[in-house]
Amino acid sequence: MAKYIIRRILIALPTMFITLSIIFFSLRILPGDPALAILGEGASEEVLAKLREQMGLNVPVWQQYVNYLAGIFRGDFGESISTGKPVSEMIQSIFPHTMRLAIGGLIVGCVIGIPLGILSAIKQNTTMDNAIRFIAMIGISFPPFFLAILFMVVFSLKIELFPSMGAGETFMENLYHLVLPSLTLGVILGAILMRFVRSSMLDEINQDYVRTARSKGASEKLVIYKHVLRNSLIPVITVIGLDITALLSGAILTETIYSRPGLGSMAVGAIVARDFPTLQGCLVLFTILVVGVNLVVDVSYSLVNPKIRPS
Amino acid sequence: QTSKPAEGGSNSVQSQEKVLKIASFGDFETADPHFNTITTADEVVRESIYNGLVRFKPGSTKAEDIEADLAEKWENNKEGTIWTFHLRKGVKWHQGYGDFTSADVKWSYERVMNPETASPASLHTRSIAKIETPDDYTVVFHLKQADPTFLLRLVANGNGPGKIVKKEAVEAAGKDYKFKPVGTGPFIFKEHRIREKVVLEKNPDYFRGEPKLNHVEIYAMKEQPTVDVAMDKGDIHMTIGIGDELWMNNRRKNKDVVLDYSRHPLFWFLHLNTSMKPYDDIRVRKAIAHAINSKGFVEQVMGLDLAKVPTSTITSNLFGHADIGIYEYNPELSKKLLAEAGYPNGITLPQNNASSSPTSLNKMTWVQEQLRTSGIELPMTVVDSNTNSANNRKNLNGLILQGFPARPHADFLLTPYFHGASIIGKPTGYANLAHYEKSDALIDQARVEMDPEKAKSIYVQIQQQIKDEYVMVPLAETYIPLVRRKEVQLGYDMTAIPTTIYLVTENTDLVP
Amino acid sequence: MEGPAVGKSIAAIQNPAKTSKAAAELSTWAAFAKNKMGLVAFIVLLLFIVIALAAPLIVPYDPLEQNTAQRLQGPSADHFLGTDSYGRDVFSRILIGSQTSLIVGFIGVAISGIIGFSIGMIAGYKGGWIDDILMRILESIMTIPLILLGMMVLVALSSNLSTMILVISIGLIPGCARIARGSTLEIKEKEFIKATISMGGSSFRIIFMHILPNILGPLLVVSTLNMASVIRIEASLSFLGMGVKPPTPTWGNMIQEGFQFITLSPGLSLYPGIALMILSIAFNLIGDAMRDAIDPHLKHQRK
Amino acid sequence: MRVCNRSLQGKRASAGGAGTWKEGSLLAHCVESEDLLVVKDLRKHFSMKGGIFGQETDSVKAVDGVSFTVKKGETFSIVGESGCGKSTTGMCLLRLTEPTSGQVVFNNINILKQNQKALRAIRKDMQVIFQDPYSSLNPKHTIKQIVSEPFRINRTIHKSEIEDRVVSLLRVVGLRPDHLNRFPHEFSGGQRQRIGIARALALHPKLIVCDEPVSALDVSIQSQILNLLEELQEQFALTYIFISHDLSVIEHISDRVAVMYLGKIVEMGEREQIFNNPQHPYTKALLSSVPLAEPKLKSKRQRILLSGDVPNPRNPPQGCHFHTRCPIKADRCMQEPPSLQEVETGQLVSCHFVQ
Amino acid sequence: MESILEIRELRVGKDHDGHFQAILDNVNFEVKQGETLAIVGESGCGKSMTALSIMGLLPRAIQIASGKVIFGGKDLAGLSRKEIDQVRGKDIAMIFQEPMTSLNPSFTIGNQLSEVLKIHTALQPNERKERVLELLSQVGIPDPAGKFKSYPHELSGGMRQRVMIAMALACNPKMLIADEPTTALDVTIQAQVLNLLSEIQSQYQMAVMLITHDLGVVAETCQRVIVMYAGQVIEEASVEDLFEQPMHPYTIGLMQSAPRLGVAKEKLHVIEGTVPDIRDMPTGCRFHPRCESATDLCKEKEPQLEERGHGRRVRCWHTA
Ligand SMILES: Nc1ncnc2c1ncn2[C@@H]1O[C@H](COP(=O)(O)OP(=O)(O)OP(=O)(O)O)[C@@H](O)[C@H]1O
Ligand SMILES: Nc1ncnc2c1ncn2[C@@H]1O[C@H](COP(=O)(O)OP(=O)(O)OP(=O)(O)O)[C@@H](O)[C@H]1O
Ligand SMILES: [Mg+2]
Ligand SMILES: [Mg+2]
Repeated sequence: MAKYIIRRILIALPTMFITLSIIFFSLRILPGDPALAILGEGASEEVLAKLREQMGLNVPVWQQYVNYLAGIFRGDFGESISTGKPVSEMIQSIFPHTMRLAIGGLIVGCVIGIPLGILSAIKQNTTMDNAIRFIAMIGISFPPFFLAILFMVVFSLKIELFPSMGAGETFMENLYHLVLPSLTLGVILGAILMRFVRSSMLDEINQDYVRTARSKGASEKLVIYKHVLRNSLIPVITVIGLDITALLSGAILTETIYSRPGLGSMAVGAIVARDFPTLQGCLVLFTILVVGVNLVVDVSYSLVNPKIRPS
Repeated sequence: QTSKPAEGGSNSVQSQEKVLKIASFGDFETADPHFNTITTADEVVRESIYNGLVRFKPGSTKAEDIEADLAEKWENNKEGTIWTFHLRKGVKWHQGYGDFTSADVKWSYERVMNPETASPASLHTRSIAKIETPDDYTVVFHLKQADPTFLLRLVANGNGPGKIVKKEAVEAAGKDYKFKPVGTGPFIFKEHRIREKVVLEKNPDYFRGEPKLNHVEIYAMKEQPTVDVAMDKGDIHMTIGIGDELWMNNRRKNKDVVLDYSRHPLFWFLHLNTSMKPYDDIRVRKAIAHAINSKGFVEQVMGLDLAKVPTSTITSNLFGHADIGIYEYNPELSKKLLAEAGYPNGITLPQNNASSSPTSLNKMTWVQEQLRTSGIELPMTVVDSNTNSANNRKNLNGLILQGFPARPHADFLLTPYFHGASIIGKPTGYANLAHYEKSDALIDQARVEMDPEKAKSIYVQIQQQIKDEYVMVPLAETYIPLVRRKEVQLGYDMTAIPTTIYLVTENTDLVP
Repeated sequence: MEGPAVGKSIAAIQNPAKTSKAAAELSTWAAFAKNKMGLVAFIVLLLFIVIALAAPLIVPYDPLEQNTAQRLQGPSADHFLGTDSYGRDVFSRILIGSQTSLIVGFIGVAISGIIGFSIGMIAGYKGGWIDDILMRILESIMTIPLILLGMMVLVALSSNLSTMILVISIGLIPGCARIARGSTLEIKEKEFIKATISMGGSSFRIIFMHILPNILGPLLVVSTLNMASVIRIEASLSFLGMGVKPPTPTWGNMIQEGFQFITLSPGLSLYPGIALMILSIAFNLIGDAMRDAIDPHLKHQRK
Repeated sequence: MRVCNRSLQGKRASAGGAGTWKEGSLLAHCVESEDLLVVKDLRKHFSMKGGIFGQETDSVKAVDGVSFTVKKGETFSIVGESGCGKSTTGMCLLRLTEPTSGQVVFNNINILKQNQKALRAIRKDMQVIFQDPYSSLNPKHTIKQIVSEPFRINRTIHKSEIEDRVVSLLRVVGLRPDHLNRFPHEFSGGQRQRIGIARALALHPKLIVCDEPVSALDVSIQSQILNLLEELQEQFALTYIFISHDLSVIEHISDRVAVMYLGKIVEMGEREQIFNNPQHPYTKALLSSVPLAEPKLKSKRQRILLSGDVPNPRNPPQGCHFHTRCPIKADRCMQEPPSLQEVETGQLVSCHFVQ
Repeated sequence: MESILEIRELRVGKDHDGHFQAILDNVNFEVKQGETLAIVGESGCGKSMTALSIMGLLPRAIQIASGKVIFGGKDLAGLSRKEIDQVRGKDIAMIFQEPMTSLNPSFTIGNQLSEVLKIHTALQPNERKERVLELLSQVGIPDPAGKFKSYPHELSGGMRQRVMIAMALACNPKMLIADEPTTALDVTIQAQVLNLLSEIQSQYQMAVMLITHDLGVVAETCQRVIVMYAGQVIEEASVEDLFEQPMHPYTIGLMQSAPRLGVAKEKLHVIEGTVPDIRDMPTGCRFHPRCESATDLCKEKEPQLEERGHGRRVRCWHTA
């Protein structure tokens, strides 16, 4: 098992490396000037030149690249240009917010998507199934930001049920503030999951082993909940893994609209401010997150799926 | 010591803990007063933490309303080259940094003047020759030449070198100073949570008396509707508004909310880049100028509460302003001029950038449409504001929207925007994107003229000169709409403020 | 070779099933048409395409014309869906906005499809290190959230229609390649591929004459579903202020502009949003219907 | 074109040059024009990537040192249980799978040494018919496209002639020309197999590798195809390598037979030798396992039931691969792999006990 | 001998655009206690459908239109799901063709075997385990305790088929239906499994219905044969009778077209044409388009399955 995980990590390394390089070089082609971003338009050329020099933007690019990679290796993403704080520190303080949002969205998505998917598959071709599928269809068609706006208008503006901003102080408040943003992400994820669970269930229902189970005299309940469900949920893990990037993309917009602190809004801010180190930090973290989640997904997939369980 | 959760409604203020919550568009960036930004969060922090020698009386931005701050009184010699300030005694620095003395003033100004610091405020300290501290409570500034605007430059509010910092604190914090500010003001910097909020705590030893608020919290927000909603619910107490009549009318409907205007105008104008084709042709510039109906924009879009039609090529509240009128809106003339310039079928201007920030994008969209109806196509690429600035600096744009909040003296606008030394690309380059240099001599002359009347007459000439050259098109003078919940008592009369957000003073209070 | 058929052993072949090529295609279409939702969606899409093509002719107002005297008006007889904050007619702008969505959608999907599918097929068919390298690179692109990648590229190259299409295409290429690769791996093992190799057929021939026609179905489905994604991504980027250049109205820009006034005049954001949703749903429904029509396995389940 | 009457006897006589195999005389044999194909020590190892760095940790020795000769006009069969390497051998002959090592000499040309271009020319002479009539035809192509593809790739004839050729090929395999524009899914399994045969015949090959061409078919259809194959062999002087796991089919069609077990040939000889006088214990067991459609023989027949499964080819047993299931194994079998020895003229056996 | 299962006038089919397509048409036969009955026929003739109708396991789209499946006095076709669950696995057990996919990949062998016992008996978990281990060793699986914890993919095809057999035997069923249990296996393994099946059959004295298309398997393992063609039973006989003297032309053709080991033959017999499609059944005798001795009568009128003495039945106009 350990060998499998190590191999899996080693496979992930080139991906990481390529991604990090893409990040670095695509950032270098951004126009705009971090110094200008800091000082604003009302700064003289002299002052700007001085600041650029102070920020070490005059080292050759390849050297910056080497420093960058070496930095990442040490867990050091440099200092933010706009705040001057170590990027790792900033990320540390902000990461939990995004994590909460992602987990919240994931939970909502699973809670909505999996049971509805099962229900829809069991009641295949009934009115209930059609209704659920139609709703899911609408769900996957929503751009996340538009859903966020709608939720805000409805649950925050019209009926003042949930806050429209911020993250809250205490744990309960955190949860309270998390409701709308995670619903936004969760509903969309839920719709995706629902469709997947449904088709996966239907696939499995037609498998030979289900016939075997029935031939044993197993009741329909046992057939569905023991035999079919387990096998249809195994691939769902992979879907969740694949959707993690989508979830993070959605988080960027959701965080922006709900004025939540988070990696996404920080990255967007960093793009605008040409804060390369911060943006690099955020992207590197995203990469690690995505690669890491996929790693975990692969490993857990191999754990729950005895067929490919590595010896 | 964290704030209470917002309960919604107006009873969010508890009797013991008074927490004022301010919404800021964008996160807090720096509390170093010598690196100015106009993010709401930064402004609130700077204005509440620091003092200067002199300040505008809260609620005003008139030159007459300059009042003592850390200086008790001051005088200057007749030539206007030596300025002596007598300091207030017994002022304490935050966080146990001891008493405030003249050495702090000297060190502060020298910090700005030092090119190593690279402070943009150094523009305002160029005339200083040397600073002397005869004793702990006296500071003497020796100027290289007469400067009638010297006192205005020192005013502590808004952008400028005026805020006094503590040497030991700056040195101790090093690079981190922007998050570890130490001042003498009514509030003390407590904490910053990235992308979430900044928390300020009252300074019980403030020399003007103990502040009434316990805490000030500034939240980083992104979208206007979110802030509106939060304000309606009482989660936010004050913020900056949208310069749009419809929005303001809507806000007025909510009785819990008070709408104020800071009548310190922001001057919006278009710079026409004369170094670029076809803007080098004055007939094209004229055609552009006459195609734009500033009046319609001001009256119908901004609303007269909020904006007024400019009356000259500089802002109306500036010393030196004269009502010389702006270009007439005349599309026919405009077309004729184009034909004269060799474009009988209209002209397509070169690709132009526009900043994606809503306040400038909506103006540029309007300009684009105005030009289109007169046969001038303005192809526009929307870029983020940073790219836009960078491209401006690289002289890539022909038609540039400028928005300028000036201290009340013509020189604050003319030198950076219309003086040849400020042309982009020069080492001293600033914001002269028009590449205009015809008025350099006059601007230099007026800057040192101690006689107000003489100075005024020179400024009239300059305004006319600029107008005749068609290097800029005035669009509007807008006030800043500000909103607060009615339980917020500002503690001063609000007519104009030098910042883009309310000042929070020791007298500001929350009264349910 | 002519003359009588070989030997007695050659059976008199029965008439095979009566279907011919056209009939086979017809049956897929019939299966598609049976899916009522799919059919409705298809009609809706056609409607949108017609609207987009005819938009300049049918708009009641010049979508760019600002009428500052009539700002933020609600729906009325004059302005079917009201006016925006510049006094422009929202309905006209939505009609014109459909052009951008469809153009970005079709071209974006076409580019990403052509590149992505080719990469996927080549990687899948060739295997080995080519596969490894291509897939690693695409995986890396996939790792970066598309919205951020999009913003970076848009900031770098300035936001206009072609950059927008470029960005979205880049973002979709990995997904396209993955699907094509997966399907290719499946088809590659089929014996008719080996048969072609045994005749000396080139890789090019195998990929484009044998593999492509066989995976066209799933690729078409993916492309249709991608259309829906592209439209959503375009709107999302526009919403973040990285949109297509003004004055061209796009739904994303309209939603963003309207968002400022959401409390005042929610329609400003909602109407373009709803148009966006309908188009996106239409594409998704068509994609689903196509999948059902193409995938015989699912066809069975449908009775 | 005239249909000849089959004369199996005659064919057998001409092909059955007994005792052509001598140890180490393989290359000498190449020169003998009668040998169309000489395979020497063919190996194919599929590597299993399993190490931390994805390196090869394990390999499936799918084909592990197979040698045989095929003479012009004969049917050489390979029989064995699933996974023993029959198909892999077949595919290696055509280089549809790249062999790990060995020699495949076809028409005096070592196929494994040719570059792609030369290979193309050779491939015209070697064709293949597959087991699965469903996956061997491209479902998106019409019959015409499928059968004319060999011409279009090799450009042996002018474009205008293609259609005529396709029609006559279809006639040869018993399909009607009006089937030209139909798609494979409109045909039954047997018809599809005929289409596959037509395609294989297109370029007038000398050798056809038939990889289980009838395994997927019903008995009644199977007999149609077997008869067709035999007729075509007569007509076009074809040489077949016929792969199957069905001993009755093999017995019916073959001239010579090789029995494979775990990647190696364990016994090889004339059809009569293998079926009437099997020497290797595995061959014996295999033959006795075939259920006979003779209820009367049921009680008389002496069955050798092998115990256990075929070992995993990833991890084949030491010594003689068969020893784990062999009813007559001895200690020696567990250590020493036996070699293929001629026990009778033309019959070679790889067993320590049959020498 | 008592008959244990009787199938009467069974018609099974699916609805195709409003009209009924029969997959099984008037299938009639019985299975006697303790015998091994073979059902042979070419692919698609309805062998599996017959078995699945008995078990009530027909695919969704396919239903029993009429007819009875009488087992132990009850008509299985009319039972509710609950009632038939009592019968399945307990009184009638079934094993399938594909050992690779017939076991649930996610559960251990032990778990899946115990499940039958859990459903039908009141045994305690440890008793169940004991019984399962006993069953495993009975079907000749080496190291039952080890295999108890294995997952299906860890076993070879032959082993899996043994597991399926063990599962079928778990509750001592009165009848076992085996649908092509060895088709996917190699000859040597097939011999083992068939051997196991007949051992078990004689030990348990249960009735076995063995579906196959291999006449050799029939000859070696069964006592009675039903030959099916295009959804109908066309001939029924004891194995000896059938091989001695097949009556239906199809049966005759079938026997002659298969190459037989040891029977040297110049040329194979051929039944021309292909099996008819259910959407397009010939009128009259369903075999007539392929029959060498077909007459006009065969084209026009459908023959019935008629008794021919000795328990033989044939569906043909021309065999006396
Ligand atoms: N591409 C491959 N990668 C890895 N192993 C393979 C590959 N192809 C075949 N093998 C292995 O090689 C061995 C021989 O396979 P081959 O297909 O030649 O057997 P076969 O005798 O044709 O069997 P069958 O009767 O099932 O067709 C098997 O163990 C198989 O698992
Ligand atoms: N799920 C299904 N839906 C519709 N028709 C089916 C289905 N399964 C089988 N059939 C049809 O029913 C008929 C009988 O099939 P059945 O599976 O009983 O044949 P079989 O005799 O078992 O053949 P084989 O030897 O191939 O297993 C066939 O014509 C087939 O096309
Ligand atoms: Mg094979
Ligand atoms: Mg069957």
